[in-house]
Amino acid sequence: MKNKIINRRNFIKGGLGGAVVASQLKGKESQAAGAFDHYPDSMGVLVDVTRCVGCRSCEAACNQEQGLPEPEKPFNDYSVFDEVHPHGGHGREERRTTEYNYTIVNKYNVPGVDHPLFRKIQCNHCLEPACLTSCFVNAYSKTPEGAVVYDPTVCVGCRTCMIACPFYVPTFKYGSAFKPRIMKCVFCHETRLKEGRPPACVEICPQEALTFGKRTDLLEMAKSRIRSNPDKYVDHIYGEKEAGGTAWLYLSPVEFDKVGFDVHVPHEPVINFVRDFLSIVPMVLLIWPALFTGFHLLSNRKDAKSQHDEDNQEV
Amino acid sequence: MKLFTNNKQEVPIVDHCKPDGSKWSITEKLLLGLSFQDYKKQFFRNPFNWAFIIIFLIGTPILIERYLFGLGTVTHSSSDYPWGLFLGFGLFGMVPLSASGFMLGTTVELFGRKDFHPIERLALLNGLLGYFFAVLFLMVDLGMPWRLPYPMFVSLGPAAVLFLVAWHVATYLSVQVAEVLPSFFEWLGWLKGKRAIRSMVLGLTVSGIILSTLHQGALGALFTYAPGKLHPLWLSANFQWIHFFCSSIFGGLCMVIVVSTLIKKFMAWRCDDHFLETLDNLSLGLAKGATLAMITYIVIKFVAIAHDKEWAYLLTGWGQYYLLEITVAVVLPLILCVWAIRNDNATVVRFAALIVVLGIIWNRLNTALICYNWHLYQEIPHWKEVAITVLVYSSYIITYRFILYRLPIVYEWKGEK
Amino acid sequence: MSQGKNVQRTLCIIAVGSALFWSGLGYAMDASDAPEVITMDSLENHYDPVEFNHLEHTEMAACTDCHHHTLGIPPTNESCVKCHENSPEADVLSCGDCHLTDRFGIEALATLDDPQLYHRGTPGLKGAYHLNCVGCHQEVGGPIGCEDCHTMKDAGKKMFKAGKYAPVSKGEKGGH
Amino acid sequence: MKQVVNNQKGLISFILMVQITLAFGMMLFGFIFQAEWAKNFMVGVGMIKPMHTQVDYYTYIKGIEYLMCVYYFMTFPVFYMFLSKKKKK
Repeated sequence: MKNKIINRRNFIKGGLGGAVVASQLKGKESQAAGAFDHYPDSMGVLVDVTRCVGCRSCEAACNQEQGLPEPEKPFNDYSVFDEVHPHGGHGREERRTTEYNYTIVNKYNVPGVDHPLFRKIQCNHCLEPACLTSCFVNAYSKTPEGAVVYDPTVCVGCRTCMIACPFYVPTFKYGSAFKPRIMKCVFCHETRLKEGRPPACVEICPQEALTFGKRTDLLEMAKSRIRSNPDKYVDHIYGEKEAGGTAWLYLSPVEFDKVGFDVHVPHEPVINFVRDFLSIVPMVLLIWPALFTGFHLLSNRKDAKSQHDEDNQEV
Repeated sequence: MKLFTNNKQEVPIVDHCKPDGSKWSITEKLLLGLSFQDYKKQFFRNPFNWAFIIIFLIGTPILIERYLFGLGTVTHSSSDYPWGLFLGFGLFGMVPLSASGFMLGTTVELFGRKDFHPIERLALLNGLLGYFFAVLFLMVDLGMPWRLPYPMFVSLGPAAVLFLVAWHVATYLSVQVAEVLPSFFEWLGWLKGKRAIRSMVLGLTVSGIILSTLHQGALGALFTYAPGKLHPLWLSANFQWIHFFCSSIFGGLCMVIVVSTLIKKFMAWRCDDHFLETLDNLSLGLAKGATLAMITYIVIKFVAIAHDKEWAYLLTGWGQYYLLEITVAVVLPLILCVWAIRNDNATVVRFAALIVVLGIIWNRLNTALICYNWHLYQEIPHWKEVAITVLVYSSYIITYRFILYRLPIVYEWKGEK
Repeated sequence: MSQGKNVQRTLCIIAVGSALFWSGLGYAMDASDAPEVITMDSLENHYDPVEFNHLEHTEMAACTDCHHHTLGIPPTNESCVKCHENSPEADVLSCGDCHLTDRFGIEALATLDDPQLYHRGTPGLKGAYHLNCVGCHQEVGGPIGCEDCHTMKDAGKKMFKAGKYAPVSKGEKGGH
Repeated sequence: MKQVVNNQKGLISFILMVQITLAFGMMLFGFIFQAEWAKNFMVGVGMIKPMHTQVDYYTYIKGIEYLMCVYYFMTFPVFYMFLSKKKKK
């Protein structure tokens, strides 16, 4: 990719008119078609639900790596899987990511499967992040390494990102009056990913239920796992298309909704749903002034006429 | 208020000059020509004020609690339901009811329908206050309200719908302030300022239309971020913005009818004869406009269902709830309005307008709260959240009343204009 | 599994990954040639080393259950047979020779850039152990809890907030 | 008095119109003749730059669109005023 950029810049600097036009058109073509390359070398994680044994090591490692608050129970206390989590009479029963933990493992007893299945939840680091596109202060950014990171210094706390995230990932520090912020998994970007190292959860995972690598490699690996063990896996890679594709990918032995995945997440980026309105905006801004001034001139024809007769200088 | 209605000679100020020819001072104008003692007396005689006092006594400590200990202590907002009553009611509910400003501004200033002039200022004020208090609700809900100017000057995210909302609210609020200023300048006696605003009136009105279109629309478009979360019947990715815009048209018009009715009932002493005499006809006129928007709205709501091929949802419980909303909040008042307009019955129009106003709030609450996360669970707002909402809304009513008592909104200024 | 009871440490204890030891062997092996006990210490950051009783396991499982094709015994798995039907005994035998300790290190990930590479999904050493061991233990009813095999070190307890690091207060969980 | 003000307004709007025309003219000239500075300008304001994600692309195009809108917003009243003035016969 870097070569591409340099080439393009060289073209421009070279001052060859034809080359400029060509590169412009090329860029325009690919972008107009919506074919963005999504940082082809960006990293991801393949989560294999068949491998996870629910040891909660990832939760512990994440807590330590990110310096998150002390948990309610030790991470080797497995009673949390059977806890019901009512939020003062309301709220969902299943455990989810909160402002105290970026990642959570949940247990699912699926009928027909003789052992429980476990599913890890954290930010999926979308290729076209909905949180990013919904943020009116650009607090989010997608790094070339693949992480979706958040900048608390500009965040206003409007929580639209939480509305927009199709995976219900970002959480907000509701308990803080003066320093609230969004809390969500950042792929260990600052401490690890930037240097090419896997996030803490991947590194600690004993079962290698989490495989770290280039997203393109992971997709290939996932496909080959499905191909070589068709009885073991459902033929679907969750995250390949969901929400326009995510850096974190999942393989499951059972239908994904049985292990807590939202299978209704649209298979296109969230921005596609907002695009229609966004394209209307400049049209309204640019057409309305002349249109309504025109209406005014038309509907006040009589006034204008009499005024014209009196003195054509006054408007 | 009894003081005003009982003693006719103490009819409040409508002129710069007292009956004896000397000028009213600003303090006297603020106290409506009463002594401080008399003003206090009439204040405590009003039972509404006692209700407000109780609301403030309960609400203020809770509001302080919210700013000292965080949103978590007073709301049930959560990771699943980031937005609660403050935005669901305060922002999404109040803004469409404030579309009146641009509607009547357009009618009178742009299309030159001077016959709507008596109610124009009320509509403009209604718009201004609605938006202003929607922003206050936002300030209660924002995690870091002190960073409100960030999207404008510090870190810009122009692809976000909320970016548009922020800019449009900010600019439209300024436009509306400018639109209401002439009545303030009349009251103050600063005619130069009024003339300056009058010279810009066309520009202000056109900006008003642009900003309203986009702003009402943008509030709807905010929900297109949640295609998997909001029930499909309440969400149309393509038409959501126009649904919100269209419903705000009849919402705003009906809000003016409701407010003017309340003014006629409780504040008749403040209105001049012209306002009182024309009000019935004007209400019918406004309702006529509203019915056009309502019938359009019903059709485009169903076009949206056709567009997304969601007919099957109508057979579910959610579908029945949806049909109930449409029937009660739009179809019923539409029928009432049509009958009333044909029979010149302002009373029925007013009743229908009340249904519409409540219906708009119902629709926005449905969209923002009730049908949001429809496949998860239902959230019930914290009682403290309700208390703060009532508190802010009470401040809205009090401010509204305060201005109506004084500025020439529902009466003509008798002094020089 | 009562490992450590009748362990005789007469044979040298080999840390997994020491290819040196095995590289000189040029003859077919059987179970008796294998080490009795293997110490596994790749999780030494958080856990004490595990003494794996190799001898005991040779009585319970076939060699190929763990050493896929490295012993020269033809594989049975369909997809392996395609290439490895006639594969001779491998030069290397220990798990760590193929399964990398630093599976997700920059160098290891760079090897995936080679389009010729077939075994792209080879798990790392830790993954290979656990997938194999836990998988089998689940089937035969062996111990599967983490601390059934691993004793947590202080650092581990610190990370898991266990033992003396266990949370005292109930945390600062609000209603959300 | 009012006449003078109107004349001044007319002058200001005329100057503005000239400036805008000049600016557009310069741009057109630059683009048509593939001038080096036109390319530099386009690179400088980010009209030519690689994009990896649709969301970044939208942030970028929306930014430019809205700037154009704001610019037009400031121009339109001037244009309208300019249009509404007739030369005194």
